[in-house]
Amino acid sequence: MSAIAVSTTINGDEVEFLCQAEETLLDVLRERLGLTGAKEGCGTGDCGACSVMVDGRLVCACLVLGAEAEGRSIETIEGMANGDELHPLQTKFLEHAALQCGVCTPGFLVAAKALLDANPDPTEEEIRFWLAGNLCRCTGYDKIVRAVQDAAQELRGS
Amino acid sequence: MAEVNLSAALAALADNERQIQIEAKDIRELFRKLEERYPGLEPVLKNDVAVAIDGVIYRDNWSKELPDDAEIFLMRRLTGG
Amino acid sequence: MQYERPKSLMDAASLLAGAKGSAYALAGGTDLLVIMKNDDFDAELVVDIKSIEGLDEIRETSEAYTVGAAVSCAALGESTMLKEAWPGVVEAANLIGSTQIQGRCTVAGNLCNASPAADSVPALVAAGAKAIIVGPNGNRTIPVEEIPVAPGKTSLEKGEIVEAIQLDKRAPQSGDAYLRFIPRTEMDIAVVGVAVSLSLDDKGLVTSARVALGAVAPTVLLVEPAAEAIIGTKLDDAALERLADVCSAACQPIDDKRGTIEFRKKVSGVLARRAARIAFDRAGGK
Amino acid sequence: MSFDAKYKAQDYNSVGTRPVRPDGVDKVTGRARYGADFNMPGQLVGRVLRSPHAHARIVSIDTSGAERLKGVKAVVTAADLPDLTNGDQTLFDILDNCMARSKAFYDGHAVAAVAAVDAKTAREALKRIEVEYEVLPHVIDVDEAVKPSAPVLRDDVFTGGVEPKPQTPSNIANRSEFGHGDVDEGFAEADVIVERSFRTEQTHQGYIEPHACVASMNPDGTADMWVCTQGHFVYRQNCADLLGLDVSKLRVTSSEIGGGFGGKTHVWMEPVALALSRKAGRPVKIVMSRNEVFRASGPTSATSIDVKIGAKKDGTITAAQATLRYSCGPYEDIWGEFGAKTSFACYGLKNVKSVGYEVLVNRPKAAAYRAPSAPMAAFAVESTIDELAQKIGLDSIEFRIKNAAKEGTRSSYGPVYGPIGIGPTLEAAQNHPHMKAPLGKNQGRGMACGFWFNFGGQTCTDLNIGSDGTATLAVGTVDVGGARASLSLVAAEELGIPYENVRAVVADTASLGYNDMTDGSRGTFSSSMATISAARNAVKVLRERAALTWDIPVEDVIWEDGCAKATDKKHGNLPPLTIADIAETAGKTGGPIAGHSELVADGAGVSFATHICDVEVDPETGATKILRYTVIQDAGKAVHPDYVEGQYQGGAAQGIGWALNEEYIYGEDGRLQNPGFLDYRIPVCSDLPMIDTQILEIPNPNHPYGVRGVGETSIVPPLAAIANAVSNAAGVRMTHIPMSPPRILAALEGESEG
Repeated sequence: MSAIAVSTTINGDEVEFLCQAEETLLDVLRERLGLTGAKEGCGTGDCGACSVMVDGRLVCACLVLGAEAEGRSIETIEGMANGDELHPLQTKFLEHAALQCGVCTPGFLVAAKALLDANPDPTEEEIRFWLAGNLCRCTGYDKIVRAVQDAAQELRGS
Repeated sequence: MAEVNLSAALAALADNERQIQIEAKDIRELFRKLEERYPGLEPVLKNDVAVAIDGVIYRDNWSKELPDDAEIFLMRRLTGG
Repeated sequence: MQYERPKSLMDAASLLAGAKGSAYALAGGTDLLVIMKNDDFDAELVVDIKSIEGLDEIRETSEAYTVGAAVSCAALGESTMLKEAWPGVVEAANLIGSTQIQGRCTVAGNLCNASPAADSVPALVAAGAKAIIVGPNGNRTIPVEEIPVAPGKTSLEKGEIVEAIQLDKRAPQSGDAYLRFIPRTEMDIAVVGVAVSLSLDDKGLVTSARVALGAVAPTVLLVEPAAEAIIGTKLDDAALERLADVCSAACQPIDDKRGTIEFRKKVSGVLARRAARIAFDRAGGK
Repeated sequence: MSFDAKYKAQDYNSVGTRPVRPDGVDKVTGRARYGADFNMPGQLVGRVLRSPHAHARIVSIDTSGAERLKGVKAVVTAADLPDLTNGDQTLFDILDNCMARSKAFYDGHAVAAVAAVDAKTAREALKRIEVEYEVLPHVIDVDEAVKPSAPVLRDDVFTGGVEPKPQTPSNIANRSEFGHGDVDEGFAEADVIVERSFRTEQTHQGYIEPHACVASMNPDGTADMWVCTQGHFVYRQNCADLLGLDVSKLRVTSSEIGGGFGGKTHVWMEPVALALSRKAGRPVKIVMSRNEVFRASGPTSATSIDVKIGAKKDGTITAAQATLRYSCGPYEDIWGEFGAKTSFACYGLKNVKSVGYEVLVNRPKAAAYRAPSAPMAAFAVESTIDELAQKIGLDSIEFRIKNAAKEGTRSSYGPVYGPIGIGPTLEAAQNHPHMKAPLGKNQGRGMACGFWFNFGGQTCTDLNIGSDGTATLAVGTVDVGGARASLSLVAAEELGIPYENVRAVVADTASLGYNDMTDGSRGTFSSSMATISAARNAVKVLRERAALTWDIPVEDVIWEDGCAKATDKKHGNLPPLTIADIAETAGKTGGPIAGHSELVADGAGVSFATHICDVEVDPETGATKILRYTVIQDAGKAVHPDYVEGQYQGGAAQGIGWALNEEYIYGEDGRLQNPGFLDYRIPVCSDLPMIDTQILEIPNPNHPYGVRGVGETSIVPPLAAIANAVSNAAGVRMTHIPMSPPRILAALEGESEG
């Protein structure tokens, strides 16, 4: 079976890669492009550790085929900071100790950014339900929710 | 003279004695004397036993001194998660 | 496995029709990619239908709305028009999986996956929704409840694709609602799902109703006696009790990892009562 | 060991503050490297073939089809992992679990493995391995397994701990007993007795990162491994023992670890990766799928527990007794013993007896899970205590305070307690506003206590002073939850330098002496003790170098605020030498400056917690919502309070999942029905409220700063606290965990529980 040639945009950069038909976007990011920030916690869309944005929609990269990336715009955790300037969500996750083992953190950050881009002033309940697809086994979510609330406030400039 | 208490499983290897009087200055000496008196204890004392001295559990420390009149308790070692 | 991304529905249909081995249409992929993980999975062809013009659109005509097969449930949830007309359908579609799943999954895919526990299907059935099907032998439009025939099996012929889901415009004083039971608050497959759609007359009496149950039988059930239990009433306590009893009796559930027979019977009645109440309120009932 | 670990009260500059963790930026930018994020040049993809049967004799394995497949570089079976365990049963059990020998004992048990050029080829290769099984009757349920009619898993296991020694093999691998006094006499004195039986289902640690490793073995017997583990030194020892390697020739590097909670404390597929690499002559990477994690790593025990407690009308407990049956999977372990030891540890009891049984079943080998075995025992005992308090008519906290253990109490597991924190956590709970908050319809409040031992163990640490006076700290305990931040604080405290000037790293097995793994809540307790010791050794060198620089006796040099200062007036007004000043000239004053420490960090001190929980139960569906949750626990001294709170909150959340929804569900065929995060339901963000914490600081006399381990105790009370809350909300006593909606609804309807 011949490989599929794909042209796409990742974190603003034009990227071309070859992949097999059955490879997922997560496989491509991690194994072919060296972008290992998205993690595979389940491979079935149940944990959110591989959260990325595809054309502005939050998705699990494990449930997207690599070939589907053709012509699309993909954003990953690696593109979240602007050079050495962290995104306010990243800063607040650090300040609130919103991570312990940290393996779920990239997925949470990508998902939380998608939330705040769409809804700058979410309630605690809205945050919790939006992030329900991101599993964390260490923190009990408390400090994560607080970090998102605090980042939202900072981003609103209040 | 220390009073050494054994858990039920360990007592089975020591002629079913639950309490033993032993003169020992540290854990190493305690183990040596126990082995002499109850050869059945030797394999478990090697790796499987922790010593509680006045309620504080020591797992690996032969040099730990046994205070006079200390309460000594031998139990199987712990692990955790 | 071969991956194709045709530009037209006819190309998609003929690709699928021409496949010798197993072939799958890929819309949201939130079910297909999960089964692809299975070591036993084997497919000759996957046809990605998302590049087909117009399939990602929600359209309005004078009589109906059509939801294209590639419209993600997240996009559906952003449609003010549909939220006003069919709030129960939209809330059911928005209960499928997580925010991430919402970004990909589609109601057409949810229907064609033919799971008895699919969240959007009871709401579509209660809404009287229709599936617009294209295929090598022409087009047809059928009620959505005729598509799933057994868990994982549909009535679609080889090469047939659901192009869109059609929802009729509503009479005034109508409302719908969907409730499901899951052990967590999110990220679960329905243990029981109940959808109610109803219309009221000027006096506030229920004139027509459709009640559908999910996850309590091999396919989603349209329970006609349940509708009869509330037609002609203002959803008084006696009517709601009758509705609950009828729904519990209509269930043919199994014991499995998600719930017991007894639990599913009892809770389908409870949810039917609660969903009917919400639909009634939405219809402006008092 | 000359280090004096005794607690001394002091004021702290760094300890107790909340700076950003040193590994934080890597983790929020996606740069941190976990088990599956590492690759070696030329590496192959390893996959494991697993038994589909719960219990089967392996008649034959034909690997020739796989070996003929193009791209397959090695296929291994048990024959490639010969038994080198030399009579060590524990090690043999690990080997047998890594690769089944004569029998497959559970659905998911490894029977063969392949290494191939890519994932697709490896997957195809697995299909071409032909295994002939003779399927045997299986037993999954812990109560069924102890019946005489049950299929016996092992013909070489005879119940230990009973006299006379049994002559026939049994699924009961061991019996252990703890306690003192005479329970029959005690029950005769009681005015009220409550006796109940409880069950808990098997749960998994549920770490988000699946097991992953890359192994590379060379023809000269040297080898390297990159792996996610709670203890790379333990993994090195296990792998070296199982593969016949020289321990020091195997270098193991621990990756960042995406959660462990006990599940990454010994090897699973890592020896298999090494065996594949040895055979293929290339590095091999194995990453478990989530399905494999559930089926073939080490969940905790399923249990069946009988409790009987009697008390006088004044609230004095006169006798307490428990019989605890814990499933172990196919291999003997000490889970029932832990249950028996911990069950009554919170209380001062005149007459107490607990008996634990290790029960073999056709489930995966049970592993430690955060305070292993204690949550189930606490569920049974704390539920019974609550019911007893209600029958006597006493407040549940009052009743516990009256019977709580204190300094001088003989514990139910044997030793007499030193200073302990159960009383203070109960008093804090009594005074907490949570206890007085109003409750609505269908709502109830519950509380419960929990105990865990904690321990210390072997620890080795290096502290190196850089030429600019900054410090690197190399530790050998894996950082599972922020330990590098805590240890940097400790190093900064001792050296008197800013936290930012310390960088802590986890060293590989070739770079540092042996360390026990991060378990038993020992990471920060033991490594902080070693860090203090290493830093004090470095300070000794720094003082010597200052003395040399000034040409004065070292006794006249003290260390204060990160500077060497001359004390005696005769040295005139020598300006202090900063650590940077001394470091800069180190090459001339004797070379690099470092402090080393190796010690056994004993004296961890037992730990107690009290939790309070409010729930609302939907009487029509049996659904339970957690409305409010409070954790009160003794930390000894909170080095980095954020991460102490994090441990409290995380343990509570895991306990909530266990209490309400998490369970292994098996089919009639003995196969696991829910090996995924969809149907193995760990709590999601919208399931939980904020989790309040209250840190008590009752110094541990055996640590220089008074630190106690904090990682595990927080998972002990939730099962019981929630069961008590549900009981108070719904009016039914729940005796089966998880309290899933069908179980609660069935109880409400007065049916027998499912």
